[in-house]
Amino acid sequence: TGGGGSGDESDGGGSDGGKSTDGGSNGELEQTLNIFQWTDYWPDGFISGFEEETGVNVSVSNFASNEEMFNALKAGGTEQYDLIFPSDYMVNVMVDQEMIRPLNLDAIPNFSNLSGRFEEAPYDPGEKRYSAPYQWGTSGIAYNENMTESVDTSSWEVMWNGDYAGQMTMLDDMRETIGAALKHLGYSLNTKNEDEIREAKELLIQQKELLKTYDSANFPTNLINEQASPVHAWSGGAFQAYWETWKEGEGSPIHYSVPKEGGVVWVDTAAVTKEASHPNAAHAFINYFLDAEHGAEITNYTYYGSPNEAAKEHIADEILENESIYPSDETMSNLEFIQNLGQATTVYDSAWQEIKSA
Amino acid sequence: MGSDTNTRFDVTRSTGTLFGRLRQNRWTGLIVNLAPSGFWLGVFFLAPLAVMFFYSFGQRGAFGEVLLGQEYLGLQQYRTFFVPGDATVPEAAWFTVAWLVETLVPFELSLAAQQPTPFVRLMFKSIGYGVVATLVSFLLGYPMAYYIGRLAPKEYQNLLVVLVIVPFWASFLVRIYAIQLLLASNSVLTTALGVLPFYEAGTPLMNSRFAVLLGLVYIWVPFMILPVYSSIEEVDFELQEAAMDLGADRFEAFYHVVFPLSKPGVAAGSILVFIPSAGAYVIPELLGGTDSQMIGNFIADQFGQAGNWPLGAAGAFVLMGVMLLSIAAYQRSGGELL
Amino acid sequence: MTEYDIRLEGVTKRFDDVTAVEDVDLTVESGTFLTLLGPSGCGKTTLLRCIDGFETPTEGEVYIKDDLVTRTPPFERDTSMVFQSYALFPHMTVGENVAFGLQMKGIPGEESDDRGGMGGSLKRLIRRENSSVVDERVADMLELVELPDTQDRAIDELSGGQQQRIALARALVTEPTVLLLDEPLGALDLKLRKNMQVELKNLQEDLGITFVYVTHDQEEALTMSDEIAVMNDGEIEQLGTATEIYEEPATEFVAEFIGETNLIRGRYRETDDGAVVEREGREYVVPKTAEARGDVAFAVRPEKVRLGAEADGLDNRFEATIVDEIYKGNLGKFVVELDDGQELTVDMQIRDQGDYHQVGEAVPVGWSALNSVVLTE
Amino acid sequence: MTEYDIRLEGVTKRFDDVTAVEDVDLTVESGTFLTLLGPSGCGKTTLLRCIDGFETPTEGEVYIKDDLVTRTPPFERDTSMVFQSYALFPHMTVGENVAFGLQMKGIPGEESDDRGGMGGSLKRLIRRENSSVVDERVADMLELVELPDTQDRAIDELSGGQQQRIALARALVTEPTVLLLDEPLGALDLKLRKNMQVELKNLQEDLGITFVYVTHDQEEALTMSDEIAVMNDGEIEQLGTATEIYEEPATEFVAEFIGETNLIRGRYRETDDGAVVEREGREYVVPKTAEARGDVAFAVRPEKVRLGAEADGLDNRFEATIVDEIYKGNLGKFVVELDDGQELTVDMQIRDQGDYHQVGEAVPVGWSALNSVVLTE
Amino acid sequence: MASLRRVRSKLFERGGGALALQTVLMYVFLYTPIAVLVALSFNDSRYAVVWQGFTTEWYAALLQGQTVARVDPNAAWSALSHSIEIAVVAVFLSTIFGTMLAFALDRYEFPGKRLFTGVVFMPIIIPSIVMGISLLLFFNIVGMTLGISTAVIGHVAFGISFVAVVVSSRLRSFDRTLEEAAKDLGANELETFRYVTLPVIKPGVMAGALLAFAMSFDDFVVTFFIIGNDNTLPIYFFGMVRQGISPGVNVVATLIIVSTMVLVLLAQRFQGPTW
Ligand SMILES: Nc1ncnc2c1ncn2[C@@H]1O[C@H](COP(=O)(O)OP(=O)(O)OP(=O)(O)O)[C@@H](O)[C@H]1O
Ligand SMILES: Nc1ncnc2c1ncn2[C@@H]1O[C@H](COP(=O)(O)OP(=O)(O)OP(=O)(O)O)[C@@H](O)[C@H]1O
Ligand SMILES: NCCCCNCCCN
Ligand SMILES: [Mg+2]
Ligand SMILES: [Mg+2]
Repeated sequence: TGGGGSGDESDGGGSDGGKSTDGGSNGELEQTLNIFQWTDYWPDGFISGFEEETGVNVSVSNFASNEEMFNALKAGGTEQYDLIFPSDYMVNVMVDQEMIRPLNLDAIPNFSNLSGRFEEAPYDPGEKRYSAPYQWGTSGIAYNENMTESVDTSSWEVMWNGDYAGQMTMLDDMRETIGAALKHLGYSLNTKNEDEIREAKELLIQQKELLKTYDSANFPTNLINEQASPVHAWSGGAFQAYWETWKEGEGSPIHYSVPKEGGVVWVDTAAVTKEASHPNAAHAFINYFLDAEHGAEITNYTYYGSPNEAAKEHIADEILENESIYPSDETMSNLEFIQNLGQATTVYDSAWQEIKSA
Repeated sequence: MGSDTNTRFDVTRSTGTLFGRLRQNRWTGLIVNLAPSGFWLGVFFLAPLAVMFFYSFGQRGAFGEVLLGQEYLGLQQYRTFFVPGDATVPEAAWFTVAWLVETLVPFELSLAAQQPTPFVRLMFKSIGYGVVATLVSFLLGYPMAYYIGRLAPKEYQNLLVVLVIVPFWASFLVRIYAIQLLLASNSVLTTALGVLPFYEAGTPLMNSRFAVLLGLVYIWVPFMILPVYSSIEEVDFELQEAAMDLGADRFEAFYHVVFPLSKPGVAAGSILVFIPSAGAYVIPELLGGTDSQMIGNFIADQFGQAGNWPLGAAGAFVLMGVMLLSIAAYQRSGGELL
Repeated sequence: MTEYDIRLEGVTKRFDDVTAVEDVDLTVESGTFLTLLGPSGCGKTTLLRCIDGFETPTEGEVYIKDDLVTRTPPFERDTSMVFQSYALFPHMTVGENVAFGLQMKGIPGEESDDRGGMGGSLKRLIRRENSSVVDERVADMLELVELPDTQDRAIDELSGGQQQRIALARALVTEPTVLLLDEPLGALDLKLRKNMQVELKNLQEDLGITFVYVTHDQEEALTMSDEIAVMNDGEIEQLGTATEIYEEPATEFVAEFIGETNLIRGRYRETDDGAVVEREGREYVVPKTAEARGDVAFAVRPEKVRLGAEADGLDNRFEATIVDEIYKGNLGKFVVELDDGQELTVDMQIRDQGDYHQVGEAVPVGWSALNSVVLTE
Repeated sequence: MTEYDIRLEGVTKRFDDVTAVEDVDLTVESGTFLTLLGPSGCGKTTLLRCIDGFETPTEGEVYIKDDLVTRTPPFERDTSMVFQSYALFPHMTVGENVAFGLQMKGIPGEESDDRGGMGGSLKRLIRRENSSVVDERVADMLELVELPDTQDRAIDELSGGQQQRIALARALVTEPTVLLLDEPLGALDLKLRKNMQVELKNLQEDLGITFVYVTHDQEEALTMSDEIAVMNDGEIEQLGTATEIYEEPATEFVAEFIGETNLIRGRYRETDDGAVVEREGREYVVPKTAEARGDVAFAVRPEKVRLGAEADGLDNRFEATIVDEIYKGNLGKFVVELDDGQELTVDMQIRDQGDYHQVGEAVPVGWSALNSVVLTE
Repeated sequence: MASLRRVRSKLFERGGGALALQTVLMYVFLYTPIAVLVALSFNDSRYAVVWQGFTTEWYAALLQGQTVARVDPNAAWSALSHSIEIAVVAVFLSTIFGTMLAFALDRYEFPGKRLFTGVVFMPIIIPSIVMGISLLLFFNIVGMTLGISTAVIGHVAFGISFVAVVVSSRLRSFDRTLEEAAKDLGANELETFRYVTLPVIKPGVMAGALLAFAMSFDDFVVTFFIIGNDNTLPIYFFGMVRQGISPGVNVVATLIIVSTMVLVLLAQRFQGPTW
């Protein structure tokens, strides 16, 4: 299975270490490193590989949405964590809010492994780089045909289909889910038009009674266990479920695609917090995952796209060839990045609040 | 002070020394004993509540900043909480009352033009959860407590009580997780329940109001059983006999004597179940679906994803108000705290 | 037609390994004040509970009036119980406590003939209508126990003695055929207890109801009862009036349990003009007793023994020395040693100031044979 | 040098609004068994606590032997207390309970002269070394209270009476100058109580220690005490021996509180050969009493009144009728009504079987003036 | 005709059987989820809640320190050690402070006592979420870094209340004459406390401490808001549960539940009732 396979590779990664750290920096590595990461975003044993190689003691906490991460930092101070993994628009927000610091690219020699597309980043323009791309992917709809025959995922409409009442989930993520509704309505998911947002809100409130729950951490398991389908999903999560249930000759009952109206494309990145107390270890970690083999190891586990050009040779072919993971340019043109909307965020906030409370 | 240095350290004959006089002062013991807890509760309990209270008058910036300047302070969060859109306060009150009546009467009724805010509805929903969880716990717990306290063979009584307590000591989250396992589709339970005519085997019960209620009852029912048990056990058996002697049959003796006398236990149990149920956060988070979030989740959300601290603080104070009211009701009904 | 209120026939009650009551036959005539007297654990409460219906006898039958009630539940028996702990309902007012029985049984006299024959709710309806009747009866009852106008008081506002009265009122209001009282004064202090004894006795006489009264206090039994059943080990050892029990105890147990007594053991022997008990060469004159033979004991009460000049001329008269004395104000309690070492207790009422004996004093003692009893069991 | 163990000088104790003890002067000679007797709330416990040091008198001084101890804390006084509730330490064995006082005070006799002068830890060290001495003393003490070899028993394994003895042992082991006992037998049942009364009295006589004993049971007081202080409302009404208190009560309160009594009120008038009290035209002969004048009451005890022929020739003799009787086995209690309506209670010991009177019987009553007391207060 | 009531009474008497059955069902209700959890921890399936066969594979793997389906035993251990660390310190402080507090409330009358008593109760009765969040705001405003120490502070704040309530009830039934007896026998104030008062109320203090320990060890909500990036067992577990059912979680949950239940049963055995 996918999980097991990647675990083996991580041991390999650990054994030929050394090279990724000596690109070192102006500073000594600190003893410890506090990471704030999305749930389930690297293979079992990935951390121990880094720990063994560098002797740094890593502790990891998880979050399930950008907003959760952002507010946890706001509440507890950015010194709680050294290394965090905001998505695209959140990088922008956090730069604005002066919560993260520019990267010292000298300390990240593997930065050059990134493919050209990711060396530049619209959400992180400016002279200084604040973020190193980690994984990228899309948001769409996944289903398990064992649970719900064949589902027409060509339109977001399906998520409002009463036939699937009680078994659908939407991501527990403000921008993603309001975004999906906006897309369904034919609007931009970065709209600042309050009427459009209100319309989306109403649509989502209507949808609530059809949903099992809002969930962005559990949906892969739910797909596998046939507890939920169809679900609003991130590509990688869907494909984890896909490979988990894949059987020789039969294939997998899991399907994923992005509806024609379009969806989200996103990049999750790594950034070092403003008040990080272990910045050197944080940089070392970025360098570690940007290593070609380590990068591949991650993608082989998460089934999300890797921004790491050099990693490609180590990534399983079925991933590289999967159109849903590495979409065609045509599909890509339908997709939008979520953007930092500045003050307009509050409109989304209160809409989301009403949706959740309704 | 200590004019007689020889006796200064003689604790037992110390009337004249400073220490002695301190020791003799009737307030010294009080102050010494009270100081640490007083300090701790003052600084780490009351002060935080005060801070939160203060925050509840603030405003939120676009990215979750809390704006507490003079120009921002006001009742706007409470207004957001209680008053929908551009309605006036009396209107909001009317909407709330009307909505409550509409929801509570069994037939269709339409009284007010508008609904109260989602937050108000959420709050009442949470109270509803609390009330139902309390009722169910009572219905399930009372007969059991009665059995343990009055009917079970004396030598097993203690064991039976311990068996009620033991799960309480086992991790709360773990037990909620265990409930998740049970309620998942195709679990042991959902499969077994297929024998029921109206239920299709394997249909998940998770992420529903039912799941939340089950979780609440599962976790808190021991808090109903134990106080009821101890108050039933205290009822003098002779009272039941006296009632029967006076012509009450067994049922009447229970209804007129044993039950009224176990009421203090029922009241204590109810408050112990109601408060954590209505204020729940983890259980709806882990067992609930989109329709079964509670005020606790709302509050937590304001400090998590939603990042609206002032609104969260206001919500927390509203919830606290509900709790204090229910405790006042409890005390009014003769319950005692200490 | 019935002359008795209670009849027990061969009642035995066994719990697992204990026999609490053994083969008791007892007939209680209407209007009698019967006391069950005996040491702790002798089965008094169990016997009472057999009458009230809380226990079903293992063997034997219980009749109340002419009805066989052995298996009738307590709430259908025409008996009322007053509990030692009073068992007043703490959540009800005084008035509610007293009214309880009326409400449960229906108001006697009003609907006594269709007792139980009416549907519950209908009955309740009638009860409500009759609530003024109930109120009146409750008020009368409170008057009777000398606590008028206490209807609205809470139980815990009452003193022990007052609670006792309310318990009595509650039991009496249903006009039971028999009132059963299980050590009803046990929790009261001495003074109050004495007062309540008198009141209870008077009440019983006024009402003319049969009382079955349990106590282990012999003084109480002597003071109050028409008849006393002395129980021991589940059995009734003697049944009789206070005087019979005190003056003519049937067994050693009764003699020792009721009042104080001097027991002297020896060989019984009839003589020309009567009988004597011989002990260590000395002969004590005793009344001639049909069943007595061989080794017996005879009893003489401390107050029947005379000291000093008063002993002269009595058929038992001996030289003795005072070996101990206790001054009790109204009487002196003396322990005297006869010249053969036999010790006797003598109670001497101090009828004149200064009329007393000192330890060491030599003083003759004596008693009339008629004042002693030969015990054959 | 001292003849007294305790001396109270004008001790008054006020709590907020109540005066619990008022201006009490009292000297207790060494080796005396003194009983404080009085109704509930009269201040007995408070007075005892002033002696033991748990209360500091509002006014007045307390001396023990020759030391002024008014403000000395209890743990430095040479008194020991036996509590009504026993106050045995439930977490200690019997042995540990009894040893406690030794361990706290240091072993008397061993280090009595440097009491308090030694540092705490050093003191404790010595205690440990002397543990065999302690053990021995504890064993002796348990022997004394007739519970040998119970050292390792848990307190709750003991019956009430046994606990009482342990409490006594614990208090006595430190060899206090004075033993204070606050209703020590109050929680025991009647029989046990009587036995313990005797034992306590004997123990006190054997040890020769001063006992200050609190009770509200007059019989107990009469039986045990060398001296009785009758208290009322915080004051000592009378101090005297049992006989003095019973036969010569100083006040109405004392007369009524101790024993039963008949009180008759009237005008006191001296006559040629003595004195009389005049009431409704009738003259009762009473002893001539120096302080008496005007309206007085005189008391005559029920057992001092004679019925029937015995009344003949007494200086007070009247025609009367029996209006009530209570049979008590050893005595009959009669209520008689004199021809002028005055009621008297008469206790007649039943010295011969059948010697009794029935209600309604006309029977003369009489008593000797010497057996009555004129009360001037 | 009297039979109606007699039948009802008989029924009610027989009802004992029904109550016994209901009681049994309640125990089934209380223990079934736990039993299912334990059973599934031996389920030979990476995901399903459906029984696939018996295996001890997950135990073996986890006990060897391997990560099983996102469940990293090392992280669990560190969370456990944090939990214990916090609970031990919090219980130590709250037991001392809470006991002193109980004394003050039992022995003294002072102005505002009722109000103060109310405050003592508040941490027990206000919803955890309110307490957690207010502490978060407070730490935030005074600039304290969230971590183990802030968690301890919070736990002491509610621990004090639990201890005080339990010890108070013990003190209420404490017979003050025991103290007088001790003083009478020559013990000064300190000795009286040391040798008599404390030992007698010790069961209450122990029960309070135990309760405070359980509350601290099991607390999720308050801790969640004030511990920053450190994990306690409940928080770690919450993270696991949020990611769905998995054998790793089953095993960890089983270990937690079985070990606490065994500990509690042992404690019951040796110490008497712990509630
Ligand atoms: N329910 C019962 N189960 C077993 N044994 C019992 C029961 N009730 C009474 N006994 C036993 O029966 C015997 C008689 O008890 P009972 O209560 O009738 O005595 P009693 O004369 O009322 O004593 P007391 O004066 O102490 O009240 C005792 O040995 C008692 O232990
Ligand atoms: N600590 C106190 N505070 C206020 N009043 C008190 C206190 N102790 C005693 N009193 C009052 O002082 C009076 C005498 O009380 P005390 O306990 O000495 O009586 P007592 O003779 O021992 O009574 P009893 O026989 O009931 O024990 C009573 O009115 C009592 O209420
Ligand atoms: N399991 C980790 C999933 C991470 C997905 N990140 C998506 C960010 C979308 N805005
Ligand atoms: Mg009995
Ligand atoms: Mg007293």
